[in-house]
Amino acid sequence: MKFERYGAGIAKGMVVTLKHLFRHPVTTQYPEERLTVSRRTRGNELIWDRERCTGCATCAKSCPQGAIRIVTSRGEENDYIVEEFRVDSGYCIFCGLCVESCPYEALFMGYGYERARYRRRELVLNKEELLTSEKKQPSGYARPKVEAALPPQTLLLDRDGVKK
Amino acid sequence: MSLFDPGLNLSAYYPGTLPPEWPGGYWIHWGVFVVIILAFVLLMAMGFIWLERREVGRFQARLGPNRVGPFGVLQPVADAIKVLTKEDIIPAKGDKLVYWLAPVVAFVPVLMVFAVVPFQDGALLADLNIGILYVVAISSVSVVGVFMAGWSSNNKYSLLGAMRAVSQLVSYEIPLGLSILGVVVLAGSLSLNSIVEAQHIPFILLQPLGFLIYMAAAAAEINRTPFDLLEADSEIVAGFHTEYSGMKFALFYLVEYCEVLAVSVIVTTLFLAGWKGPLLPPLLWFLIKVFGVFTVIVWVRATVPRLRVDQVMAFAWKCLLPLALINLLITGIQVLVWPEVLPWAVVFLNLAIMVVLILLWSKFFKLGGGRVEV
Amino acid sequence: MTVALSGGEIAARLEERFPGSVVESGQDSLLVKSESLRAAAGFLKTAPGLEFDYLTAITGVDYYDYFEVVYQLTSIRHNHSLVVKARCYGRDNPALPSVVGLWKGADFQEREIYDLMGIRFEGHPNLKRIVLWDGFTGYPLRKDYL
Amino acid sequence: MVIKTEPFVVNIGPAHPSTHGVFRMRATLDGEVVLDIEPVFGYLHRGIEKLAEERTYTQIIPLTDRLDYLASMSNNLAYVLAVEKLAGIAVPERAEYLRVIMAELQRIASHLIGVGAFLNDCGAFMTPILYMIREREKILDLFEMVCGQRLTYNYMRIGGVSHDIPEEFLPALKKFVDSMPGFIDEYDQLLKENEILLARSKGVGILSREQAINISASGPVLRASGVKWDIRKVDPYSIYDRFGFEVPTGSAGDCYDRYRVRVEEMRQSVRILKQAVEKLPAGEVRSEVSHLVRPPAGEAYGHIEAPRGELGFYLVSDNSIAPYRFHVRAPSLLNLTALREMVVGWKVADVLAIFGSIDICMGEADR
Repeated sequence: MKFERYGAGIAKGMVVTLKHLFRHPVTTQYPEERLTVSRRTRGNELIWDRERCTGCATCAKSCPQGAIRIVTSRGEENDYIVEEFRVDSGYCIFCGLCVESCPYEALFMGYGYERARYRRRELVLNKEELLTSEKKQPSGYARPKVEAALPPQTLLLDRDGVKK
Repeated sequence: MSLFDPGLNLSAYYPGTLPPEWPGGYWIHWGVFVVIILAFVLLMAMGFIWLERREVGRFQARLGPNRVGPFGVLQPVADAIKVLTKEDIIPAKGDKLVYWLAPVVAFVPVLMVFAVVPFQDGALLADLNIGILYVVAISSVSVVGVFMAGWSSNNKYSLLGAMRAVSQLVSYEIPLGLSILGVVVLAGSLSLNSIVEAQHIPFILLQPLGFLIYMAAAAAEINRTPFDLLEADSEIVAGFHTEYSGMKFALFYLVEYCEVLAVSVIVTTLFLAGWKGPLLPPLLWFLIKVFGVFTVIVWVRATVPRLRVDQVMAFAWKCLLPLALINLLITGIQVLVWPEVLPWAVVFLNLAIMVVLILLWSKFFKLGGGRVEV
Repeated sequence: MTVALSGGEIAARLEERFPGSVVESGQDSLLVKSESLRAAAGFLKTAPGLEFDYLTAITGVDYYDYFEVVYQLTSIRHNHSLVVKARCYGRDNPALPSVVGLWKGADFQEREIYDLMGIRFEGHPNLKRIVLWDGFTGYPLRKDYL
Repeated sequence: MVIKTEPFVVNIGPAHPSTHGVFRMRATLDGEVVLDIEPVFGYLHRGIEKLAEERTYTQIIPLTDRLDYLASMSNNLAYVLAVEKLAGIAVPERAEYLRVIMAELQRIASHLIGVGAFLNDCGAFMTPILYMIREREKILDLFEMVCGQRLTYNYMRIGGVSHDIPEEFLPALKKFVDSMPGFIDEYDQLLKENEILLARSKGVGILSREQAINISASGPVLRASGVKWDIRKVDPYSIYDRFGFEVPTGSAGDCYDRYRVRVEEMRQSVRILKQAVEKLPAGEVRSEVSHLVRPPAGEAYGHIEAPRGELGFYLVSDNSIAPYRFHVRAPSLLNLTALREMVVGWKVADVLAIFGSIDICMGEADR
């Protein structure tokens, strides 16, 4: 291999790096600066709607990991009463198949993403923990009505290429 | 009398030792400058660590460290605390004494280089009349430390790194020395202070080829891209200091940046007229130039890939060495034949010679071998 | 479009060359006798008009009674493909001839089938477990492995 | 004087900065020269083929995400194509276009990592890979917008795709497609003609045409050796026969050619994306297929041109809701067959460069 371009190739490359010195960096400084996630984000922790759920267990059947456990009993009007609805988030792979398959739109993916825990047992969510709360918002995954209400996602495409 | 008084020309009095009229004489001068050099080297090394990370960050379209202190300037301090409090591991089958000595052997010579560097006119620890020879001689001791580290770690990657280190550093000593000789011939002195004084125009203009050779050879000496084979992280993990941790690793890390500092300082002194410059005070000029040289080194690091070991060796022996010899020959002829020619004529002549030589070598020089039949 | 060659036609050509080598042939696949697999594969690789120079994939399937190894062959020159199958019986020590000598791409795939299915490929230069460790007992992809 | 030397064995990996995951090469070295190399697999073996036998056809789709985690969309696509072939399911027009858009975006994203990692292995201090990750990030943003995840998309469904695209997707995609060629030019300017890169990669790790075919190499590795073999062209799946694009090939089959082929493929992918965006029809994105697909007994082999090569799924059905046998033809694994032939005789530094130029993903090789 010869050194045949007299260093022109290296010089060209160095011009590119120099150009980047005057471009805006693309880094997001995470804890202070937060980007809006996608409206369909499959975030942590499922959200369960107590009123809509009929206890049919379609979600548990569609889960590839077997992370959802439902125990029901027969109610007075020949319906199911959900006695236990437990999701082990430690096994959850956030594929969203349960939310998609729910025929009554009673299950939502979470919108949040900061749900780290110190112990594995804290990842197991029971009926109360699955309900929506101030900190837990449903995401629009497979739920177009929720999706329409959420803010649009921030894209790197819109932020990049700005001259400093 | 201020320390950095420009009128204080020590070498004029008594080359190689101390000024007789100094209050307290020998020992005070000694003590003051040792403190200054230690402080200068350590502070600058930390500054370089911060600057390199910031600059590389910006070259790569990201921010670089910006958490500790304003603009992250205290990042090296935080790093130092982290590294010093880490567990100090010695490999079970390593050679413990050598393992322990290696960082010291690598670090001390680098520090010693600064003894002869003039921060401004006459402001230096010892104005040796063989200054540049001393620098070349001392700085090559570092490789012994590197080899000791690689050998004593009892790690195959370390050994590979150490073997690369020895072959590469020893080879690049030669073009390095020869490219310095051109400057020495022009200045007519080996003393660094005299070399600076002799630069009415910076020697980079009179010695463009010598400057390029020196930069390439020095980059190899201090294991900088594209010659960072010793610690090529994508090949041999971390080379000779794979096994090092804690304080010993910190020393190696410091050695790396002190070496860069040493090279920046020497380049500034030899080719960029050291502390000379209009308007601003000499010390400031000196620092500006040092940082400028360092930025170029970082810039190269951010851009180019790494050469292979045989290519590095071929580059030293087949490209840099002949070019350095030719450069020395041409400089010698110029000094002997036309000592009085206008400097600007020589500037353009030397630039033309450089371009011709580089073109010639690019045409005929083959970079390293290929596959070995096994 | 890669043409899937008809198993029947190829089977006729194979039968002509190596009588008794084909057990059955279907729409796009043919089943060869395990003893004559090596010869049949060599024929398929070099025979003019066929020239299956590219071995796309090898798979083993466990049918309890027998193991079926499926060779997906492709010819880059003619852009056609063929599925060749071979069966080996017995669960203790099933074996088939290796085709590594013909297609080097079979190397890792045969090792993988040996590793997970337990079929030995005779003539393979380096038949070791590939994804599991050497001391592993059992063959996980078999249907009776739990 | 003769100095007695002996070769020594170095384990490159499984924990090594440039083994792209957990791969181990047991290298026998004579000084810097590689005498022999033995790849050791299995550090990322999760038994996906066995797991798949226990899951319904729909539940396997998230599993395929975890094969080649740098190109999950392509895995999804290959798998659903195989199931559709097995069960004879038709896919709506719009879904086909969406699939092509996603697959091509994924090809660009994957090649960005492949090329960046290769340049990193050649010693470029993180700069090219960081530039390329910046562009990959934009693609991941688009994927996140469509399917809600950035790595394990689980987007394709048997008989279509899971969701239609949101309305802000197309403008963003158009913006990306318009800006991407400029960025590819910039990468080329950065290192394409760099003398050091040329010295490191030209003529290094040559894989001849015959060897490449014989070892079942596929994808850019095969094409760099001069074989014009792209499944999108030779066996068009989905609707690839409707798009105009070139198949870039190399001539020498060295590391540099593999790098160039990948960069050129990115340009071609942008071309396909442009056409697909223009032609994208309206309509349904998913045909009426139950979550519990029950294909007739039989077998099918569906393959696509994934970023790393021919990704094939071999399915055997016994007319139940789960496949009887699920086999992945992993391009990463087969391309690694070439490794030994390519590196013997080269230096240690070249091992990593050649390994990087194959561009593997261990999640797929080990499964």
